[in-house]
Amino acid sequence: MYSEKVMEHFSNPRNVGEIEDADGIGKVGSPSCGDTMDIYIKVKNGVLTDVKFRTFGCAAAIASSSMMTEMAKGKTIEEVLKITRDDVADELGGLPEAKMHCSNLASDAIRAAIKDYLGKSSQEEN
Amino acid sequence: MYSEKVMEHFSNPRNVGEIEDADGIGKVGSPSCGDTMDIYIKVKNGVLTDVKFRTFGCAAAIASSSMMTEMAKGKTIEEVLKITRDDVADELGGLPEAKMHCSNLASDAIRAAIKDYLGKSSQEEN
Amino acid sequence: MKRIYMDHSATTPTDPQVVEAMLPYFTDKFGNASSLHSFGQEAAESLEKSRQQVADLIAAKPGEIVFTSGGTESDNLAIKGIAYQNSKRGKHIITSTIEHPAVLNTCAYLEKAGFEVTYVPVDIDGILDVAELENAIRDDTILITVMHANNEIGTIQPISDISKISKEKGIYFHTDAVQSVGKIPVDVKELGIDLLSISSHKIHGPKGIGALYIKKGTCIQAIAHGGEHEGRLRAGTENIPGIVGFAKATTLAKESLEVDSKRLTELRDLLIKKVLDSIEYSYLNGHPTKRLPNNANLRFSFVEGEAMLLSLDMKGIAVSTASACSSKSLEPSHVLKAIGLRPEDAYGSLRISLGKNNTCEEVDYVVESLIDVVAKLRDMSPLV
Amino acid sequence: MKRIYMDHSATTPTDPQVVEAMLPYFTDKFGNASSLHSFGQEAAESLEKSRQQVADLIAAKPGEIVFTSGGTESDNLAIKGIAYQNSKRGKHIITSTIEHPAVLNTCAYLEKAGFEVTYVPVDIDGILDVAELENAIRDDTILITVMHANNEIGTIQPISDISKISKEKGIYFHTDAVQSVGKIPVDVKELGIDLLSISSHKIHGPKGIGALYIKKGTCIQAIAHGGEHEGRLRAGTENIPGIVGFAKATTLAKESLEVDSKRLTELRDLLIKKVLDSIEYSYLNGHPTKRLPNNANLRFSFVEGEAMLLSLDMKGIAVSTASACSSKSLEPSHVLKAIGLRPEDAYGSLRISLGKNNTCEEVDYVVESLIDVVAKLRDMSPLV
Ligand SMILES: Cc1ncc(COP(=O)(O)O)c(C=O)c1O
Ligand SMILES: Cc1ncc(COP(=O)(O)O)c(C=O)c1O
Repeated sequence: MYSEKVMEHFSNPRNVGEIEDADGIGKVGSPSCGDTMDIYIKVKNGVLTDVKFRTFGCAAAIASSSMMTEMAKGKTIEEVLKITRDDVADELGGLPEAKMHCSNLASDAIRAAIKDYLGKSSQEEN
Repeated sequence: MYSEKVMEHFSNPRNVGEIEDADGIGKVGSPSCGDTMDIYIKVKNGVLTDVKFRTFGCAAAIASSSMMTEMAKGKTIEEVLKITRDDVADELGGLPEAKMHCSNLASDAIRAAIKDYLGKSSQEEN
Repeated sequence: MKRIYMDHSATTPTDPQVVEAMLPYFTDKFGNASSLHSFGQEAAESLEKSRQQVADLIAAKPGEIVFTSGGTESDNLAIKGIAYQNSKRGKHIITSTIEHPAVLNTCAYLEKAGFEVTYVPVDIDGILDVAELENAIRDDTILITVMHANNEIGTIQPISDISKISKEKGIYFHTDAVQSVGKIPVDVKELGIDLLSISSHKIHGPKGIGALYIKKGTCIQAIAHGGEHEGRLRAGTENIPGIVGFAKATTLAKESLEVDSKRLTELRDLLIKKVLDSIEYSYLNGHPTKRLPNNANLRFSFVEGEAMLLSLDMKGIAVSTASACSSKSLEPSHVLKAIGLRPEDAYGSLRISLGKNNTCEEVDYVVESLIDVVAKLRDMSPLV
Repeated sequence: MKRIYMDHSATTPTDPQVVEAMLPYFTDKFGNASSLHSFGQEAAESLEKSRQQVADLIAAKPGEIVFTSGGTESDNLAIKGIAYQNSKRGKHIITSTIEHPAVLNTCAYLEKAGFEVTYVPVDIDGILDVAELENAIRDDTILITVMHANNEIGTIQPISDISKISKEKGIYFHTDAVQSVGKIPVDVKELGIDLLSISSHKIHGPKGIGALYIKKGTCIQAIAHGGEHEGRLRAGTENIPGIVGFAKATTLAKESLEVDSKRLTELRDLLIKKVLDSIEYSYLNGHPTKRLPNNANLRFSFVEGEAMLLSLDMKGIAVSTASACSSKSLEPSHVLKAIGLRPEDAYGSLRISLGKNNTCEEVDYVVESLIDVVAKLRDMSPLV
């Protein structure tokens, strides 16, 4: 059902956990829908120096979170914002049609984290 | 499907043939219904001294004819007329429901032959 | 006593290679194809591989194959599935007078449910009158269902001519190919078919499994409701051993089709010639050449079919009267009636259907036995 | 890696003795049971002997058993067959909210066809509210269909209470006993049932075969049309190898039912106890004692079922989330919703269904693995 890449990321997920002093946090999904994702980012000079996640959800949701953190880490905010919803699924070697929303969720989560960071930093600037 | 007795009479039918100078002939059924039976009888002092048949039909029809001739041979007309439609089937160890009409046909045929004989002999008497 | 089986239109022995292919799926790879764990995924893979194999035999795409429990269910699904789904467009169906009961009785059921059915007649050889079929088409005709090859007399219908008409008029065309698939080439694209029924046990596969080819884009609805199996068109846990066996049978049939059909045609013609030559008042029913390679339907005046069948059975030879399905009925065959036989001639007919394991020696023995049996029964017959 | 199968509610491995019993019917005794010759009569005899065996398991008469292609078809035949045949008396059907999709989707189909269906709720343990069922009965109610044991949570329904009511009111009562037959005693006379569905592959028989018990005198019509098989209630060449295998499985199940159910109950309780004792925030779904001997449906807070299932699969353990049938659906289980679970709790449930070959050691390994898997997933979960 799942690609090898999905299974690999699911069984050895990268970047699991929280960042205590995160610069941005994105929380998407809802437990009653079967998946929720929290993504934490650390930003330095516009670059995501650290990315971590916690996910409640199926194998696709966990693998998408893991893949997203890997794709985002070390990239600039601009670069990360260019990552589309499908890119995560593509990097995972595809997802079953019914599971594409997991890929979307991961992309939504990182955007939410960046938005959170930008909101905070603009406040700080003020 | 058929009892052993049916199969035995079907494969070794008794009294097959015509009686050239028959005293009575009974012809029942019709080829277009799938079976027709001719029964020939020889009568002496009210006793059926010989009975023969020709049948076009299924195994049950042939076995019923054969059994009927055996049952009738050597019996008086009165005794033969007492043989009911079901008696032939019973003697054969039963017939499938759908084939009971074959047993009926045999009983009808011998009655027709006796009627033919009685008609002829009453003519002769006149 | 050696037993000779010549009733391959009723059913066939499962090929030992087919049994071999099925065996692991009973005890080892026994998963439910809907299960997400490895047992289930193993089953799901075999299912899709099998679908490809079955599709290959008729030049279809795997997504166009729905597995069913056999030819009867395939016919029911095709006809009812199309009828119910398209009833707003119309409620008229066209079929032939010589279809298998799986088609005829489904049509009869739909008639009770408010559909109208036209039964197009056939000629003396059992070939459908295409002009009559064309005349029967109305604005509310939604389905034409005409069998590819007849199960009793083996006559092959002009399927391409019919499909051309149905395509022109935008009417769905279903063909019951239970007897033809695996015996003569069947290419759904070339023949222009929308739906086609297959049964595994007629081609040396296991019983209880079959398929319906449904051309992509066809509007059809399920007739069995439950889980989401077979593209939601056929609910029920997939019979993986059966499906794998069926698929193996299709692959074997495809490989040997050319050789087998040539050999069987020769054997059939030999049988027919010997019988007609050696038994007076014997005749061939059905078309002499437009017929299945393995079918010889023979008629013997003055004698009755069941009596011949059972007499041959006592000599170890298995043949049939009309079809196995109607063996319990006392009515003369509707097919033989439809080609214009008088009842007594219909009653005097035998179907001998050859299989890949039958030999020339067997044919000789069957002919000898037939000579015997017919003579003995004619001796007893008042009609001679 | 050793693989441990604990998904016996989805399907079971075919017993080697069953395969053994089937084998001759593929290649040697391969006749069509409708054929009059010896090949056919041999098949017909096996068919009737098998019918007796299946009848014996549920204390029915052989004439009351109709063979089908599986549990789904049995449910379809029972419900549609009764509904259509008795529609003049009424068009109201009563069922429960926790039926298998084969029942629920058949009911939904009938709703579209003009029937009305009342879905009676269940309590927190999954047990039907008999008073509500009684209240739901109307003058035009023709059928009550309530499953014997649930396929997800294993809860056993008060079938005798329901059948008493249905008898009083003169309403037909069907029960889907696919999960209970062969696992707990089922006596159709004692339970007072009119129609009962069985599936072979759930009791170590082959896939693609099942039966419907139809009490003598029940007014029902066929849903598949064709030849005159199975008392005209189910057309299609009989799947003799499948039927013989199914019959063998029923005989084996009958022989070992008492021993197996005792052993499985112990194993199940051991499993449940160990899990609940060793994993925090874990719970049992369904009734603690009124449940199938082999079913443990467990709930783990903060983690999702598919993730657990696949993690266990990587350790060689096969279990399921809800049922195999709904594995493709993303909706939380309708059964777990019906017993009042919040969606996130329904998503965190696993069904572990034991089989006669499972051992204590396997249970230990599964518990250890579950501890691991749940811990690892909770580590990742934002809900903890
Ligand atoms: C032409 C035809 N259609 C349909 C069927 C039914 O197929 P099955 O026996 O697989 O239900 C048969 C054989 O019985 C057949 O010969
Ligand atoms: C309760 C119940 N009913 C019906 C079915 C359907 O049976 P089958 O898979 O034989 O079609 C199943 C299993 O899938 C079941 O668990």
